[in-house]
Amino acid sequence: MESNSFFLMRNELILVGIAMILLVAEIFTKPEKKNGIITLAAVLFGLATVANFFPVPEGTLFGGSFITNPMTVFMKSVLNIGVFIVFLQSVTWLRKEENHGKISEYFILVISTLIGMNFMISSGDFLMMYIGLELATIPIAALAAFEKFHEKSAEAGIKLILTSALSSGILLYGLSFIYGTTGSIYFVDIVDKISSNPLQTFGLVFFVAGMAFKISLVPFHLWTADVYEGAPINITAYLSVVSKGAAAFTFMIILFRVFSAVTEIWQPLLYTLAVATMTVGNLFAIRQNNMKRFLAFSSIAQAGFILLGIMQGGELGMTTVVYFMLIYVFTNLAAFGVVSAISEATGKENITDYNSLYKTNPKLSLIMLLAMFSLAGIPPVAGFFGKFFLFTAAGAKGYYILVLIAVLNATVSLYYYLRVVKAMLIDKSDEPIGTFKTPWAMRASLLICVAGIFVIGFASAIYEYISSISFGIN
Amino acid sequence: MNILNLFVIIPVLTVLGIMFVKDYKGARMTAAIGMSLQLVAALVMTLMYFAERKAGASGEFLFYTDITWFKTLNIHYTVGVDSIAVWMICLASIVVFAGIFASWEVQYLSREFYISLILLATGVFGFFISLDLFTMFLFYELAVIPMYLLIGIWGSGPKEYSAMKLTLMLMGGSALLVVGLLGLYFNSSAAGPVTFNLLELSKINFPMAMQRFFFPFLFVGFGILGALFPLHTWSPDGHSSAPTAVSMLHAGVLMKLGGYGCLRVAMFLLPEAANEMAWIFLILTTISIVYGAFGAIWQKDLKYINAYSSVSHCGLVLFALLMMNKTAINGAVLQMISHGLMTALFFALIGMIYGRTHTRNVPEMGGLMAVIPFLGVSYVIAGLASLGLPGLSGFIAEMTVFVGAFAHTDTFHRVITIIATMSIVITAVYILRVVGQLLLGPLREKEYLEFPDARWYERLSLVVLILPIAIIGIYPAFLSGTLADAIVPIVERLTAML
Amino acid sequence: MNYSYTILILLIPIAAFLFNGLLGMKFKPIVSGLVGTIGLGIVFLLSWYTAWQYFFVGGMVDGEFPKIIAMSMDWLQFTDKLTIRMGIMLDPISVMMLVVVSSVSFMVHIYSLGYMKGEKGFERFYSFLSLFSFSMLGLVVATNIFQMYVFWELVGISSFLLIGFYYQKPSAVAASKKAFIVTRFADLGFLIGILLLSFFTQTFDFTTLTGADHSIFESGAAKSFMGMSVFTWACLLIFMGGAGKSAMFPFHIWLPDAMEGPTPVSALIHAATMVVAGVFLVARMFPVFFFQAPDALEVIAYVGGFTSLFAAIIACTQYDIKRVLAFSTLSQIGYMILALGVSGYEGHEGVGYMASMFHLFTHAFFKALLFLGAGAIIHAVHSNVMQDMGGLRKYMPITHITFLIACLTISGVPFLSAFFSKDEILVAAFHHNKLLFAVEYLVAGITAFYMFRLYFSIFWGKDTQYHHTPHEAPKVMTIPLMILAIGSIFAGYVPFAKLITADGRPFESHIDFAIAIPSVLIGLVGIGLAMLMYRKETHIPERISIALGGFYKTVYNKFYIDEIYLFITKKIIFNYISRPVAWFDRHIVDGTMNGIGWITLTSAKKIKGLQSGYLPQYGMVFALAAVVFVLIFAFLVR
Amino acid sequence: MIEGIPMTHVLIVSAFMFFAGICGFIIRRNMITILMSIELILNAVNINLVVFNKYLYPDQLQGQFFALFVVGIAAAEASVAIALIINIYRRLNSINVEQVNEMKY
Repeated sequence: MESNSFFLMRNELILVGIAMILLVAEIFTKPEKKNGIITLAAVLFGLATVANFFPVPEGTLFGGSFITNPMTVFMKSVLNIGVFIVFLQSVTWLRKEENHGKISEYFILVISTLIGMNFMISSGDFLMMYIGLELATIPIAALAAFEKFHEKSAEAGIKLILTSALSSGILLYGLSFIYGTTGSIYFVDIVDKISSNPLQTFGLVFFVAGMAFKISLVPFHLWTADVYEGAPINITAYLSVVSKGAAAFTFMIILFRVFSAVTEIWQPLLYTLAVATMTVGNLFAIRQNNMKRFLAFSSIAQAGFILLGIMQGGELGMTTVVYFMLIYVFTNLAAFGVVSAISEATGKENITDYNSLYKTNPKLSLIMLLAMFSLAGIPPVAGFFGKFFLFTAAGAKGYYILVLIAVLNATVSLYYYLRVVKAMLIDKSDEPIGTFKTPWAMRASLLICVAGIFVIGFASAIYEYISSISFGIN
Repeated sequence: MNILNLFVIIPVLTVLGIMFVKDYKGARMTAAIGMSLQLVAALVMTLMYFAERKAGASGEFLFYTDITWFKTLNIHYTVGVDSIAVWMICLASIVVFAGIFASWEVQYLSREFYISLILLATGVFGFFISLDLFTMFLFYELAVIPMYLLIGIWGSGPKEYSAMKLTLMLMGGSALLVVGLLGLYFNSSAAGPVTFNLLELSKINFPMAMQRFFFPFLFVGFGILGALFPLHTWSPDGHSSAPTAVSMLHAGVLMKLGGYGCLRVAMFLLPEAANEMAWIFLILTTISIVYGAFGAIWQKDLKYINAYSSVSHCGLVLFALLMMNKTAINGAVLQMISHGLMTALFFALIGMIYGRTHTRNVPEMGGLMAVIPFLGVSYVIAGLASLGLPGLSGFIAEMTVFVGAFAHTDTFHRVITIIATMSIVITAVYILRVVGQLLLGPLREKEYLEFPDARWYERLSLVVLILPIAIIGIYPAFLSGTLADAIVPIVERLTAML
Repeated sequence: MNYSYTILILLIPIAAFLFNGLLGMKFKPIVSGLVGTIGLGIVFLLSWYTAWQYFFVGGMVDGEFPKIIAMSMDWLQFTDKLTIRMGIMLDPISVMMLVVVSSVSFMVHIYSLGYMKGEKGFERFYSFLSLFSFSMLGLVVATNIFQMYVFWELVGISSFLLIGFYYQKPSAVAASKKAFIVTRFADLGFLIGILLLSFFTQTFDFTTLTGADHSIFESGAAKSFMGMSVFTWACLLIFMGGAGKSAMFPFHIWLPDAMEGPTPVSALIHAATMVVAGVFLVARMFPVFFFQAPDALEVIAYVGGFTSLFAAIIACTQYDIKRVLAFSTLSQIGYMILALGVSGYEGHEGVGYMASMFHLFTHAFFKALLFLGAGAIIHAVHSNVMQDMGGLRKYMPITHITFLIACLTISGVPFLSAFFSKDEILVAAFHHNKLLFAVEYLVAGITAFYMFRLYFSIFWGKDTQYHHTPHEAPKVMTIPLMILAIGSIFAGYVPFAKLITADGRPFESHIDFAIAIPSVLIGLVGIGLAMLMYRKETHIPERISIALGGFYKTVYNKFYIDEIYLFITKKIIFNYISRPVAWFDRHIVDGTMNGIGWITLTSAKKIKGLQSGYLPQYGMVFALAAVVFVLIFAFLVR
Repeated sequence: MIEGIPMTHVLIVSAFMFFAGICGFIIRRNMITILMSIELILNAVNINLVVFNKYLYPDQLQGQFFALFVVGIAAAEASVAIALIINIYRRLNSINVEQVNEMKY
């Protein structure tokens, strides 16, 4: 195949390139100059993010194991944006003394996981998918244990690596049966051979379980809270937005592409998972006091909503899911940004520490307020649109009861999102968090997030674009 | 440029304006100016509307504008008003205007206060003007959420609890609504693009099974906001904890969203199911009418008394709607407006009295009439309006409702109507009880003598509310005569299949 | 004949009300007093002029007095057919009522200038008076039943305001509340009655309802509910409203307490005008009652008869002079109601109707006179309990004379006004129902007795020592007394049978001496007894009361009706309905809502074990879930 | 390939390995052992892939390649895991998984 067709994997190549550059830079910069790497990485990555918005021809590589189409490109852009924001938010944290030696590791690891995710998304066969998956998982374990002198961080790392290994084992076991029954690992070949015989169902369910682990759907979610709590905040943000998003996209694409023949099996399966995920996620989130853990469970609940879109199985479903993820990136990162800003400045991470935050840091708490409302799906912020369209997708399938359950869950979730609002605006505190100045990078990231939260909802053009490039089951 | 857009634009601009002022003086001034403009716009719009009607403008909704928003989902920004909406908008702008002045003294986080208040107003106005169910729902939720902050931050008593309860219950209501709306949306056309547009939906005859399934969702969903028994309990706590202006707005306007929605969406779009299930909800509303009134008798807290009487009066609104004839629905609309005005007046007065006595517990007060005659007299007027004294709006509304409700020939409707009429006596009981204990009788405390009577802004907000009450009461024709163009199509659709 | 000027009769008082209510406190009190009085003076003249025009200039059209709609405007349209109109209807009774109301009201206005002098809230008093006059006049000229209801309520509220005029006096507040709520409850019946009637006849207008064409009633005539025809129900319910305003048993309880109001108010509202609204209502609807609901008419007759006896008995035992008068009012209104109940329609059959109106007319004068006189006395003695009085005839001669005239009149002494009217009533009763006749005959005697009990113990009896000697009331108060005295002497010579009859056609009426003489005699007996017992200070009353023992006590406590009401309201409604409702709402309904929240939170606590933080358990859950799902979806679901 | 061994037997073996691995993960307390049982699972997978390939689709090699990749990745995984375990050991002086539950609920 001619060389310029590598252009199809533009984003991946660019990312690899950045990783390399950083590696080299790491070697040739003096220890006291390391902070420069942060800027370098941020700038390079920003460029990459922008670059990926340029259109790409459709096509496949490596005999169909790598697929590129506008949708995958857009999904990658969504992830890029998320990662870029995360980078901006992690500047202060990286400048700390204890991380000084590990700056470039951080970037390289994150970028390599991102590469893995990109491959997952554009994968055309299960092998590519699996490699991407692992590439997207293993470095994260290292990242989770990044602050290796903190017990919690270490614990998070070990929990993540072991459980993910287990999950990938189970997933593989399922895939082995898919292969055995269909005789191929290529999506295009498998799709015709899929029927609802027990062995394939077995494979399907194990596959779903493995992906559910990544998206952290109940009951495969147990690692989530611990890892989120233990890992450094920015890693948590990365996990909860980017890695979850990538997994969701892949999951959706494969369900649509490969298992389109057996919707009558995986739709009820997802139905069950969705109900369980939303309910359990909410019930756990209600009780949390640690902000990170709280957001972990809230993100679990959100994952449950995503399933509503996936289940629809058509263009509408994909559109709503991608749209929701896009909004979710901005919203959730806004929340995490505030948390990390406060945590960097004061080391406080509990909801009760936020009491009367509005007095001292009105701007931060307003951003938090917006994020919370957007997560809860309150107009006029974008979250409302995202959620409502997901419900629409489910409604299109006639799952009205599911929609009812979902919306009631949304009401419950409103309860704990409002708890945060209450803490910041209503509750009085004896020693409130003092007024502090957030560094420029954090401001920039938060600004982007707020802009996103406000704009995406009203700008129907975005939605229209997504729906124009999205595809459903045949 | 469609005048209706003003009702969204003005509040938004006001909010932006408030963001850039320094102190509470600037904030309240900005808010006052904005809402005065709003009031003017509302009156102008009303005049224009009836001018066009007189000029022979046909079509259910005037000032109709339709802008495509989400093309693939066929979601539009569609606005238009009929006479009900027009009057509702007038009501809303009057109450908001009065509310701003009633909360003139708010200084703690005043900018935030006015911003959330006006956001709430935005939601209300948007709800009344929009004809696309999606935007309608958007504005509906927009109206509900600021309540949490307003009650939670500036409220009194167990404010966090009440605010949370109110928000969650109303959101639970909107949960039902989502299901109902989606049901309408996806059943709106077997082939071709589905739609949220009220007008197009109102042309469709939905299959009976679908109606049976979705009508309860829609009716109860809106009914919660209309304080439908037994889902009314957010109302007493919410109102009693809310700051003055918020109780005014909420009882005066927001609760009307419920009735309006029930009429405009639930009943209008799903007529057969409405006819079929009316009896269930009629029983419920009858209960809330009498039950609310009895509940009010026992209360000691002024706001609780009023909250329960609101339950009773709003129950009457739904009750009248479900009677499904021209007169009754006419009465329902009148009742919405009249109750909106007088309950706002009540809450304004309660706030002002509370500001002086620092208690809302009736037995702890007495003889206030002697020291604050203006407030006292206004309170008596409000009370008389609410017990249906001729010459004030309440009488007009209630009589229309009863006459309309009585036009049903079967015993069931007769009996519940008579039960409902009982409420006017019970109302008299608790109103006079309060007036007697609170205002009349010997002066209870010495320090009452220092109380100042109503200040100018207080007088303004009271007069703004009293005037329409009196005008409607003295010359009702100008209001009740103009609703036909909105009600006739609804009634025709409701009675088409009978 | 153009009567459009009659609109002024309504406009002037309401204007006075608005002026005094909004601007009154800006001026000196006397200003508002004069505004009100002069306004009412004009109304007074207009009313008499109208009466003159109507009866003697306009006169009869083909043998009967026409119902003239002087003006009418649509006010509120319910349906195509049912519309409330605000208008003025002139027919014999409404014109007669115009005269009565405006005259008494005018007198009271003048009188109050003296009586209320220096009172706090003078202008408020006058604005309320004007409001009342407006509502009452509007009531009597109502063209349709709903307009009547509207003004009916307004009358009620102005009575409420006036009773509670001394709003810092708890007893006054309580009384006003009681009055309003009791009448309000009765009005509920009125309203439902209107709804019933209007639904079946599809009209509110009196002209249609009472017209000769009875076809409108056909739709409902067949229908019956619990054995009574719809219209019987409607009429009874409407009468319930009337009974409430006219304080018929069992709604009488508010009237005695209403005496907490200033005395002129009692004279105006609770003697002459408002309390006869019930009578007026029945008279107004008389054809409907007579043709559609004769059994309702029967009920009315008995209610009237019973009330008059009942009230008369209580009156004998009261010591508060205003209460005595109040009870006498009850019993006199009982007379009128009864007269209507026993009346026929055609020609001399309708004598009851005529008599009732006649008595209403005369009663207005002498009862107003009595109250105003009582007012003068209270003004002088600063007490309204008999025991504090006695021998006042020396101090206040004019009051004495006028009061005596009034007492004689009410006792039916020949050639004073009430003699004629009462005689007619007795005649009507006699021809209709002997039992009721006997009752009324007895009541005539009792009336004479308690009135003179009152008279003697005030003006004669013991010579009380007053710490400051009572003085005669000022001119402004005595002049109305005299005018009313003249009225109550000569009102009887108005030829009512020629003017105001059931079917609007005059008939010959003549004193029936067979009934008149005995009634006069029993009246004289009553007077004699009273003179015996109270002329000088004696111990007869005590002995009698002791002799009667329990009965006396019961009567003195007004047969404990109030207590029964109190029991019903306080105990039943408050404790056994309202309180449980409140409790239910807080604990059951609200409890459920909170319960849902509680369940959510506790379940959240319960399931926290799932997240044990213990790695193998995570793995187990993971694997088990996967396997279970496989089992379900590979083997169950298909 | 060995003659006479039906595919099902091999599959049963791999299934046993798989569930052994699962049980090991659940029962064992020593992290290294847990890691080993994961390896067990992965090897079960490998057997599956290879067997399927060999018995059913002898004319292609997808399964075997897949197996190779799995082996490789398993190695990477193991290395990272062990590094983390060592890290844990430094913190807690123990690699007993029961001690690693500071974060819960």
